Amino acid sequence: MANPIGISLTGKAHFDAVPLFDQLELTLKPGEWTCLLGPSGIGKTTILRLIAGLAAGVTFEGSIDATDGQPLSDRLAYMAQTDLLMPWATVLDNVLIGARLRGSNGDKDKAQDLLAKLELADHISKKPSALSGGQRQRVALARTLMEERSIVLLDEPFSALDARMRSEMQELAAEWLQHSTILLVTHDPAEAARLGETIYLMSEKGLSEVEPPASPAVRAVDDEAMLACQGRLLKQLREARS
Amino acid sequence: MANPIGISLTGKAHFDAVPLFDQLELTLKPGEWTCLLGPSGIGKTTILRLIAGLAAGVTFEGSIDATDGQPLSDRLAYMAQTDLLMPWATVLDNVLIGARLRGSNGDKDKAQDLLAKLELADHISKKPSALSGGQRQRVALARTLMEERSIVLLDEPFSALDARMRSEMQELAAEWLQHSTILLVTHDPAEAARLGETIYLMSEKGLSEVEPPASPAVRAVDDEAMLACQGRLLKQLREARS
Amino acid sequence: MTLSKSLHSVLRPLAATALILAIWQALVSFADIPSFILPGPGKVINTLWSSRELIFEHSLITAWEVILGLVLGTLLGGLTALNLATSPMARYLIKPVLVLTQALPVFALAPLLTLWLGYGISSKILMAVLIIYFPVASSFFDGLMQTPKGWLDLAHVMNGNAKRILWRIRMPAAIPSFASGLRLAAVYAPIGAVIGEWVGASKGLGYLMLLANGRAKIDLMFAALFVLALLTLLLHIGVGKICDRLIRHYQ
Amino acid sequence: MTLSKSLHSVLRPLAATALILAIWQALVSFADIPSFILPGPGKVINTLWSSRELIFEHSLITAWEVILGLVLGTLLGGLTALNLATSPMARYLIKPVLVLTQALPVFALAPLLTLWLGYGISSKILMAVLIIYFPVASSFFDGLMQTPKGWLDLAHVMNGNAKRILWRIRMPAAIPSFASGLRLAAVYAPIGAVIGEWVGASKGLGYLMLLANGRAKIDLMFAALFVLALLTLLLHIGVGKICDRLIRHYQ
Amino acid sequence: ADKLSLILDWFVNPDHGPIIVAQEKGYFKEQGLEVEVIAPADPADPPKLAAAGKADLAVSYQPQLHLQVAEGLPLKRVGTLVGTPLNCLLVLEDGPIKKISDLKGKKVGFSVAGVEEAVLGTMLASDGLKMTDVEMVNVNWSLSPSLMSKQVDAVIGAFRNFELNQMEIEGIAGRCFYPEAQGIPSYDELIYVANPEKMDADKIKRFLAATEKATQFIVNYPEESWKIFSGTSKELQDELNAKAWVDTWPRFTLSPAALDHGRYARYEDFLLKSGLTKKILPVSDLAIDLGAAK
Ligand SMILES: Nc1ncnc2c1ncn2[C@@H]1O[C@H](COP(=O)(O)OP(=O)(O)OP(=O)(O)O)[C@@H](O)[C@H]1O
Ligand SMILES: Nc1ncnc2c1ncn2[C@@H]1O[C@H](COP(=O)(O)OP(=O)(O)OP(=O)(O)O)[C@@H](O)[C@H]1O
Ligand SMILES: [Mg+2]
Ligand SMILES: [Mg+2]
Repeated sequence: MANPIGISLTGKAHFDAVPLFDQLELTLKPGEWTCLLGPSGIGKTTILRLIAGLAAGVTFEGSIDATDGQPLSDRLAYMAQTDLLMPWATVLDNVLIGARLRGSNGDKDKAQDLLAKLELADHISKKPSALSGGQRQRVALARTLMEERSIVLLDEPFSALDARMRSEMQELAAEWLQHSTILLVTHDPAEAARLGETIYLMSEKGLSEVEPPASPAVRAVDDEAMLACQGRLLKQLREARS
Repeated sequence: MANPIGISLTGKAHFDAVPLFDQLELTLKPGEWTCLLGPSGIGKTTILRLIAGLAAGVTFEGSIDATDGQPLSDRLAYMAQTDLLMPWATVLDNVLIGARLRGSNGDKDKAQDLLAKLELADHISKKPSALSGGQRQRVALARTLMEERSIVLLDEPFSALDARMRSEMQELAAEWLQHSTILLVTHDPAEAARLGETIYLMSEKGLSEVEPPASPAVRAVDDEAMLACQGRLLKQLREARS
Repeated sequence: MTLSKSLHSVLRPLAATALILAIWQALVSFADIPSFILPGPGKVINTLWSSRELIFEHSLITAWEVILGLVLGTLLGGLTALNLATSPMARYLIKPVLVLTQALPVFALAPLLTLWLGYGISSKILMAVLIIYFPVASSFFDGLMQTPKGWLDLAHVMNGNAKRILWRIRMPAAIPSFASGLRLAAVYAPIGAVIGEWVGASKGLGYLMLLANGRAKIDLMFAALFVLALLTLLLHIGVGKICDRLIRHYQ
Repeated sequence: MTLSKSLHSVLRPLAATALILAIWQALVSFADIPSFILPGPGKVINTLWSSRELIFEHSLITAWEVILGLVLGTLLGGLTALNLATSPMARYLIKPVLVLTQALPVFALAPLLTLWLGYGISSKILMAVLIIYFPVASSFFDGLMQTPKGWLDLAHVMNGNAKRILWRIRMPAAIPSFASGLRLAAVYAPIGAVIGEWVGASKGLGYLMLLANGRAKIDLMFAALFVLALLTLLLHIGVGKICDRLIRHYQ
Repeated sequence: ADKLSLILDWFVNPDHGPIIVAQEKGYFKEQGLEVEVIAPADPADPPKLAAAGKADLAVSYQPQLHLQVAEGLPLKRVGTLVGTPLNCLLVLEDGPIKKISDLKGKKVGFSVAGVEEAVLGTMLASDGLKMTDVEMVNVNWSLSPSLMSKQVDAVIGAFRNFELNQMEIEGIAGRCFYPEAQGIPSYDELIYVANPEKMDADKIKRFLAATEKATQFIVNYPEESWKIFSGTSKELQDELNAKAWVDTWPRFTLSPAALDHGRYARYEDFLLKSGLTKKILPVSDLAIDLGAAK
C-alpha cells in the first residue's frame, strides 16, 4: 500500500426538491480513523456513497478530493449497510470476490486466516444462506478487509454483533487497517469514542467536530477518557434530531 | 386482544449432522418481556423461527406449547432480522400489509399515527428504496406492531438505530405491546437489562437465566439496578463463546 | 423527454433498419443469391412503394390481429400463470395440456379450428393467442414460483390468505418475469397472426405472402415480409418500453 | 429418492396423459367431430401400434434433431445474451436483427437455407436452432440486465472488469431467468425440429406428419403427433427438473 | 456415372411413378446416370432451386412455369411427367352443387398456389357466373376436410387422382368438374424444369429416356409396377396410394421428351386474358424440345 491519503469533501446535497444537507465540510486525515456519528436518516450513508462514487438519486454540489490530487477510484474499499453477499458463492468465494473480479485468484490463505480471526473458520465453505445475521456481517467485513485499499469506508460494520465480538472485531479492523484512511459511519457513541481519531457529529444543523478522547485509538474498553467522550457524544446525539 | 398467553419451548436442534443446541428449556411468561441474549451465531434467530413455525433446514426434537393449549398460529407477530420490506409498496402500504393479506383494508389512521410516533411521518408515501437503513428498520417495526398479536417475536429490532432513537423506540414498543407476550432477541446487554422481565443468556453450554433488575421494566436510561444488570450481562456475554 | 432522448428513440429503430438493409444488400451483392430467392432491398422497396395500397390494406388487418392477439394472449397467459401458481392440482393436470398446445403444428389444428370457428377473424385470433400466451404464462409462472422466501415466511406468520398473498406479494415480485415473457410474446405476436392467417384467410399479410409466393411474385412477398418485420421491430421496442416502465415501478 | 417420490414422478406424466386422452375422447364423442378431422384416440393408438416401426424410425431422427437443436440453441442463446448484455453497441444494432429472425416465416427462409446448406441435416438443425435459441437469449438477457444494484455498486468500487463482473455476478444472478428461458425452449424444441424438417426432409416426424396430412392418412398423422406430444411432455418435465436443480444451486 | 439431382414437387407419391420405377429398375444406371431424388415440403421451392442451379432438374407445374418465367426466373420446361390436367373443382357427390351455376353465393376453398383463381374464374364464366358471385376462402392445408365438413361448398386445386379417392375412403363421395371441360385450355400438370443456361442437355436427354422406358414398363405391368413403387418406402403402402396409383398411371406421358407447342401457346394466351400476365411470351422462352435442339 502507498502512503495513506487524506480526503476532503465540501458541498451540499439534495434529493429532487428535498434538501438533504446544507454546505458542510468533512476531512479524513491520512491514515486515521474518522467516525461519522448521527441520528438515523440524517445522511451518513449518503456521504459515504458520495465518496465511493456511488450515490445515485442525490444531487451533490461540491467537491470530493484526495490530498494527492489523484482520482479516488481503485483506492477505495466500501462496506455497505447491508451485507451484499452472493448467495451462490461460499463464504470463502465471497471474501475473495474482489480479487476475482479484478482477474486474479486472490490470496486464499490470507482469506482463510482472516476468516479464522473473525471466528468464521467453521463456516468457510458454507453458503451465506446458512449463516446467522452476525456471521453474514463478519463475512462482509472480511471481504472489505481483503481489499487492502488505502481508503476504507465502513457503514455500520459491527451493528449486528454482540458486545464481545464487536470489541474484538474493532481491534482486529484497527490492526488490519493500520495504514489506511478510514471513514466509519456508526450510530453507536461507544464505537466512535473507542475508534475515532476525528469524530464528526452530523445533525440537522450540519456537521460538528467533537473532541476525541485524548488517549490513542484503539482505546481499552474501560478507558476513562473514552467513557467520558462517549457520555458527551450520547448527550449531543440525544439533542440532535434528524 | 385476548388474555396474554405464555409459551414454553423444550427440546434440542441440529442441522443435518451439526448440532445447534442441546436440550434446553425456554419459557415466555404471559404478558411479559423475555429477552434472549447471546453471541452471534449461537442460535437465537433459530429459536425465534422455531416458535414462529418457520425454521426450515433445522431439525427440532421437542415441543413448543402455548399455556392455553391452543395452536400458536394466527396469534403471532414476527419481526425478522432483515426488514423484508416490499420494494413496490409505499411505507404506509408496507405497514398495512398484514391486514391487507388477511383481507381487510387495515386501519390507515392508526398506521399513520404509529409511523408519526416512529418519526417517519415525512416518509409515509415513499418507497423503501428511498429510506435509510434505520428508517427501514423502523418501518418493519411498525409493520410488526400493527399486527397487534398476543405473542410478538422481535429479532434485533433496534440494531440499526442510534442511541436516542433506540431508547425512544423501546419505550414506544413497550407501551404498544403492554398486553402481549414478547420474545426479544438482542445482542445488546443494555437493551436486555432495560426491557427484560426474564432474561436468558444463550451460550455454548445452553440457556441460563439471568436475574433481571429489580426495578419494573421499562427502566429509565440511568436506572442503577439496570446498569448493574447490564454490567453482569456484559461480563457473562464476554465469557460465552459461540 | 429531453431532445436528445427523443432523438435517440427515433434513431434507434432507424439505425437498426439501416443495419438490416445493409446486411440484406451485402447478402444479395456478395453471396451471389439470385433475385428470385432473395431480391435486393432496392427492388423490394420499389415494389413496396408501387403496391403500397395493397400492402397497407392487408397490413391493417394483420396489425389489428396482432394487437388483439397480444392483448388477449397476455391476459390469458397471465391468468393461466396465476391459476397454475395457486393450485397444485392445476399444475399437475392442466400444465401438461398447455405444454401440449405448443407441440401442435398449425396444420393439425387448422381444420379443427375452422370447423368450430369458421373462416372469420376468430380462428385467426385464437391461433395467434395460442402462440402468444404461452411465453407469458410460462415466464410469469416461473416468476410466481420463485418469490423470495422471506416474504412468504412473513405472509405465513401474518396468516395471509393464499389469494391475497398472490395478489400482494407473489404477483408484484414476479413482475420482471412477467415482463420478460411479455417481451418475448411481442416478438412472436406478428408471426402468430400470420400463422393464424394460414389457417384460412382472404386478407392479411400472411395471406398476401402466401399468395405472392404462389404467384412467383417474390418481390411482393418480400415487401410484405419487410412490413411484417417492421411491425415486429416496432412492437418489440414499444412493448420493451412498457416493460421497462413496469419494472421500474415495481423496482 | 424415496419410493413415494419416484412413484410420484412416474404418476405425473401418466395422469397428464390420461387427462389428455380423456379430453380428446370427449371432443370426439360429444363435439361431433368427423374422424377425418380428428380421429378418436382408440383409432390413433391402433395406428400407432400397427405403424410402430415406421413411427419409431422417424421419431429417432426427430429426437436426435431435438436434442442437437436444444443443446446448440441453448449455447447460442446463452452466448447471444452474454454478448448483448456486455455491449451497448450490440444491443443497439444486433438485437433488432435477432428479433427479426423470429419474424421470418419458414417458407421465406427455406429456399435460402437450402441454397446455402443443401438438403442435409444442417439446414434442419439451423431452422430448429433459430426457433429454440430465442427464448433462451431473450429471457437470459432480461435477467442479465436486472442484476440487483447493490452488487453492481460493490463490483464497481472493487474495480472489477466488465467481463468478470458478468461471469461472477451478473450471470449467476440471472440463472433463474436463464432457467425460465430454457424451460420455454424445451417446449419449443420438438416443434422447432418439426418445422426444421419442413425445410425439406425425407425423414423425421415432421416429414411423416406433412406427408400423412397432405394426401394420406389422418390416423397416421395423429399417431405421429401423439408421439411428438409425448416427446414434448417428457422434455418439458426433464428440463424442468434440471432447471429446478440449477436454481436451487444458485439459490 | 454422371450425377444428376432432381427435386420433386412434393413428397414422393404415385405422381412420381416413372422416376421411382426407373430408379428401382436400374434404367438410370443403364443411361450412365446416378440420380439423387430430393423431396421438398413446399411445392413453391423446387423451381427456385433449379433456377438457382441447386439441382439439375425440378418437378413443377405448367401453370406455375408461365408465371415464374414471366417473373424472370431462368427456367424452361425440358420434359413432361403427367401430360393431362389433374386439378379439378371438387364438390360433394350428393351435395347441393349439381352444376357450376349452383355455386352462386357459395364458398369456394382454395389452397394458395397462384393460378387457381384464374382457373376458377374461367370455369364460372363457362356457366354464366362471375368471380364476384362466389366467396373465395383460402383453406391452405385442408382441401378435402374443409369440403367434407361442409365448411366450403367446393374446392379448387384438388387433384382428381387423390382427393376423390381420399373422400371415397372416408365414405363421402365427391365429384369433379374438370377445368379442361369448362373452357380452360388443356395443359401438362407435372413437368420437368431446368435452368436453360446451366443445364446439361445430354444428361437430361438420358434422364428422359430412362423415365420413358419406365413409363412403358408401368403401362405394360401396372400391378407389378405398383409393387416396385410401393416397395421403396413403408409410407407408400396404404389404401389411398394403392387407389391413387390406379388412377394415376394411365396419365403418365408416354413420350416425356416430346413438346406440344400449341399447349404452351394456348395456356400463355389464357393467362394473359385472365390478367395474370402482362404480355405473351414465345413458347421458345417457356419450353424446349431437347430432341429437336442440337
Ligand atoms: N431516493 C431518495 N429520495 C428521497 N429521499 C431519499 C432517497 N434516498 C434516501 N433518502 C433520504 O435521505 C436521507 C438520508 O439517508 P441515509 O441513508 O444517508 O441516512 P443515514 O444517515 O445513513 O441513516 P441510517 O442511520 O438510518 O442508516 C433519509 O432521510 C432518506 O429518507
Ligand atoms: N442451513 C443451515 N445449515 C447449517 N448451519 C446453519 C444453517 N442455518 C443456520 N446455521 C447455523 O446455525 C447457527 C445459528 O444461527 P442463528 O441465525 O440462529 O444465529 P443467531 O444467534 O441469530 O446469530 P446472530 O446474532 O448472528 O444473528 C449459526 O452458527 C449458523 O451458521
Ligand atoms: Mg445509513
Ligand atoms: Mg440472528
